[in-house]
Amino acid sequence: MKDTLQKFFKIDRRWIFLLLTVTLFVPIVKPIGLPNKSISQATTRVYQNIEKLPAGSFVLLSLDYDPSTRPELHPMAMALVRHAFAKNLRVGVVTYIAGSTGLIEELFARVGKEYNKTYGADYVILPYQPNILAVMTQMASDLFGIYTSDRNGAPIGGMPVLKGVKSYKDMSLIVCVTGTAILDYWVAYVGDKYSVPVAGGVTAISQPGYGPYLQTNQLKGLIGGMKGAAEYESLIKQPGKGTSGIDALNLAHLLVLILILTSNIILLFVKYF
Amino acid sequence: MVDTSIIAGGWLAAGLTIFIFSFLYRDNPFFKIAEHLYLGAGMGWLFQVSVNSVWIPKIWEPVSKGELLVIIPSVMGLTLLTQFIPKLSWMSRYGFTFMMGYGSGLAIPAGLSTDFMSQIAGTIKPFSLLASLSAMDIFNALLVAGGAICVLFYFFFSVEHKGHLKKVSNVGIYFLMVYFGAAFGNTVMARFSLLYGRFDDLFTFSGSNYFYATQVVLACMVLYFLLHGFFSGKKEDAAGEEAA
Amino acid sequence: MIKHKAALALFLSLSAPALLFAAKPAPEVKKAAATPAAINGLTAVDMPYDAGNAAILKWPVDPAVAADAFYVVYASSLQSGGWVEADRFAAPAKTGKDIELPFWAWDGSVLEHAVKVELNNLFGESGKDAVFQFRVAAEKNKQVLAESRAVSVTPAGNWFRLDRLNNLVLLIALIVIFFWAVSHAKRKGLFIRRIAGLDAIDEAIGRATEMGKPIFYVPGIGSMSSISTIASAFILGEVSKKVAQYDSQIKVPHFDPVVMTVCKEVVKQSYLEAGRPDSYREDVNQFISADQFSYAASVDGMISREKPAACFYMGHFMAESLLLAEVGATSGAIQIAGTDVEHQLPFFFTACDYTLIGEELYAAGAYLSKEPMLLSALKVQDFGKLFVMLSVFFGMILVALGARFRWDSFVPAILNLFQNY
Amino acid sequence: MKLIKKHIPLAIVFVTGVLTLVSYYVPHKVSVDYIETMNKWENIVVAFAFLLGLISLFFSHYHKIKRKGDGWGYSLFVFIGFLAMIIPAYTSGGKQMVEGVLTPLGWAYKYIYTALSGTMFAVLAFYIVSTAYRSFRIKSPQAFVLFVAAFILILGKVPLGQIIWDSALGWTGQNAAGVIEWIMSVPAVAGKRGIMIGISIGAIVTSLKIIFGIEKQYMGKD
Repeated sequence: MKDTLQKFFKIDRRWIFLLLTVTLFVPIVKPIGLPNKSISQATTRVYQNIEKLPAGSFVLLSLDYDPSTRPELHPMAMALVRHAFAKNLRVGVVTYIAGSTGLIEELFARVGKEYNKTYGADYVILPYQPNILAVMTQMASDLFGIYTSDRNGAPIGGMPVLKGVKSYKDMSLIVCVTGTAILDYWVAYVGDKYSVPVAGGVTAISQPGYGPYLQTNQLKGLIGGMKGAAEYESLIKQPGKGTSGIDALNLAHLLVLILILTSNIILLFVKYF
Repeated sequence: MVDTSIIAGGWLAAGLTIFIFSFLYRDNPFFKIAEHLYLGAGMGWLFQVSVNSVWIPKIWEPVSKGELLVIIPSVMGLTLLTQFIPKLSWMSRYGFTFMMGYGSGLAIPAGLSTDFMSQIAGTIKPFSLLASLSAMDIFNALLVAGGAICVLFYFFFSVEHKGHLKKVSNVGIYFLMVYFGAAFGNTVMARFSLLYGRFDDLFTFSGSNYFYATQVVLACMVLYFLLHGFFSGKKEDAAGEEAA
Repeated sequence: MIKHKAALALFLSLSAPALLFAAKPAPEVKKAAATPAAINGLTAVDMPYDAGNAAILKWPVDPAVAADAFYVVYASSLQSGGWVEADRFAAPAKTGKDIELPFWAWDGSVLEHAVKVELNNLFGESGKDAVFQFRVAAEKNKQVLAESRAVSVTPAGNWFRLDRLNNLVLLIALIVIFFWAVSHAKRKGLFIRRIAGLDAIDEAIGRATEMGKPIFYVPGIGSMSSISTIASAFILGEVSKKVAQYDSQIKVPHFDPVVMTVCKEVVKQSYLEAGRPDSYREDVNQFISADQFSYAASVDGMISREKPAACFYMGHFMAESLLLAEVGATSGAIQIAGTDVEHQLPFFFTACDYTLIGEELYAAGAYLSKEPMLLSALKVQDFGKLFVMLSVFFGMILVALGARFRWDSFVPAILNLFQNY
Repeated sequence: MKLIKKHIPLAIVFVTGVLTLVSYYVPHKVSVDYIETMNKWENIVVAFAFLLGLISLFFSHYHKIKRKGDGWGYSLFVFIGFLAMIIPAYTSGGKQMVEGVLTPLGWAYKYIYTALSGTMFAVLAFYIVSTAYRSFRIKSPQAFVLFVAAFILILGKVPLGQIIWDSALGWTGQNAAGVIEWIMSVPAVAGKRGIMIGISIGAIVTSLKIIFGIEKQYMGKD
């Protein structure tokens, strides 16, 4: 008996790999359809901050993530843009990560079409800038001082989307979606300094670190990880990759727990019987 | 609708993804190819970023405009490369010491302010709002402060941890464990999200508009392993697993 | 937070009469618009502790100005004309208390308005002796209620950030203690308590000798400039000394060529000190790969093939911690890990028999080598921790007492001490 | 010779270190200009430091190919991968997308680099699962606490887990999301703070040692 259990313990780990593949791949092909139940307060706060803006307000999105965090952050960004477009807000996009430009193009090519939005009138994508702090400080006085053209070199001066938008004073909200420390910069160098509301979207790994900012309201809300993306999608009632992602993760999470429990129960058994 | 470059891209991406996953079964030439490609492509990507965002705008353009000051750091940078010539490798110290000096000078005040004073301030600040706190809030604030003190004491090396002091440092360990547990749980979610992202892409590439790229590549891999197993016999197979 | 609240409360009470005033009949307002009243006592001074591109305007709080009125600040870089709107805020806002400076550097009062104007945002970079003009107006419903005369100031760059004095004092204290500890350590030695994990190291080496199997010492993927790698090199010295004494075998796979050259010296020296230079072989230290995943995969392969009796993972580790420790655990080795990368510690802790957490790794290096420099660094670290523990403990009590008994200027003063500016 | 080889480098570390340190406390324009120049310089030196890694990678694989060492064929793919990024980058002038159409660089990035780097890290998910089964041992009370915290976090983050929580522990009146929020904002913060402060003082002291030239192992031996 003991020996059989021991053997079970030393199982070829490729069986475990296979098990994970199945539990994660099957729900992608055939979603379980468990609704995302809880919605955290932090995510709701982001939603409310956008919801309360009047149509035509200008929102600045700082989308700073690259493909390595795409599964978590892309759905968030997409949900945010959808929400902004549905509310007829004007959207400006900046980025400080070289790898994110392709993802931004992809996002707006898709969502822009869904909502019939015109580039230049409803949204604008500004080019990548490497020096974060210099740009952030400059935008406090005059954003045209650093951004003269969009990412394709077209002049942004006459674009209707930027009409009457010159500095942070003319922006209603800044949302930064990132897996890096750039959100900290927005909070410390822009939000606190020029009193613009700043909200964020971050990966599950960095989420715990922002608790203090949320508590002090330096952050007006936070979307965390794929769970946060799913929550936001259910808030705007447009299930997307976040919702299907969290659905697919259901079984995999359970698998981890079952495996930890099994191995420890076997261990107890081997030890005491 | 879907043009050729996208289909070709889909096939390439599906292939490379499956090649790397195939390592989970066992080491094989396809994984090795993908791994070496990754090494080269990663370096290539970084190289083009540094050419386009540093060398051209920060060195080439200023120099051609006559701003010659940037030559100093460029020379210091070049000295780093003497590492490859043992006789001259001492020259690389000029570059290294500059980087270390700059980094240390920056790290000291920043560390003092963000990781040191702000953390003290963050721990005691809740108590200044005592009047508006609920009993639970006060309990939490005390727990954070007490926990942090115990953890710090666990790392205190100047006194022997005996008797009551031992108890304090033991309490510290438990706070550390809760933090580790939380970090573990979050990492599980983050890694699974990544894996989900890759699987989701594979699922996309398995569609008819990509001419079933995923299925075809996967079938080829399985066929390869079957043939390989058949020709090289069972023995090697068992040895291969643990190396994976 | 509390000071904002206090300021707000004060203002609400101050502006209450003003509200009544504002409800007066319309002709009054019209009259005011025709000949705006004066705002007296406006002064402009250079903003202290900055690079010389901001000014501070001060004028007394006037309870007669309605709470729903606005103050508008105008600035100009010319002798006359060229006015630009620099700021606009609700009349009760922005008093001396709202300027974010600590008590030792700024004496803010709720009885006067204080507005910081960033001149480079308005006029770009200015010359050395540029003079700026300011005036302030109170407005309500686009009608000017009151206006000040223009004042001027030449902003200047300052040489010391007095607001960062707390940071500087702490730094100086650290440096003084460091040099005291260095001299003390050289003369008398310093006491460091024994670290629990170190017994496990001896035990692991002993076991490896009995079993006649090798020991793996993995120094991680850090470069020679990270503290964890430095500490790891010292621990390697002690481990290899014991290995040489017991005549056991050790293998050190490397990620970084510089770390490898340092470790070669360290191991050679240890064999020499143990009196067995003859048993030292060059292939103890091997270079594996400078790529994270290839390194992890190769080391995994070595571990599962050679089934070592003990594995040490000491230094800087990222994602490979999981890959290494899992294979080591399944191959049945005693595993001892140590790293200062917080988010990798859970994996080491679950899969290894003993884990040196964060600073314990530094301390282990110091304890084993008895190197005065390492010992004194550890002393400074202890001093820092002691400082934090005491500050938190007493700060907590004082702030709580202050909040309970409403010592209104005492609580912000304590919080100021630990604030960054 | 000792002067050029040793003393001047140590002087460089001391001077740049102290000046950079002091600039934090000096707000004057001189110090702002200094630190801006240093930022630029550092950026440039680091770009060369990257070359160090690149060249050593090329060297080792070049030698492997030249010697026809074990698996030298694979080494060719390092160069192929490098060229697969560099050539499109050159032809596209560093742009990834022009007027909504992927440039060759954008294509290479999306289908080669993303696929490879994303998958490399996704593989870790498998190892987490196998670690969970094969080496997550509750062998001490501490490990048990770690286990409980991890368990709650893994369970409570997904809807299915929340359903299980509600049916098993619903009677306590606490929901999973609330408990997770409490763990994250109270005990985990205490743990993190303690470990973070300790490590950061360690870093500060090491930086001091580097500036004062006491710690100089990074320079290699004479």
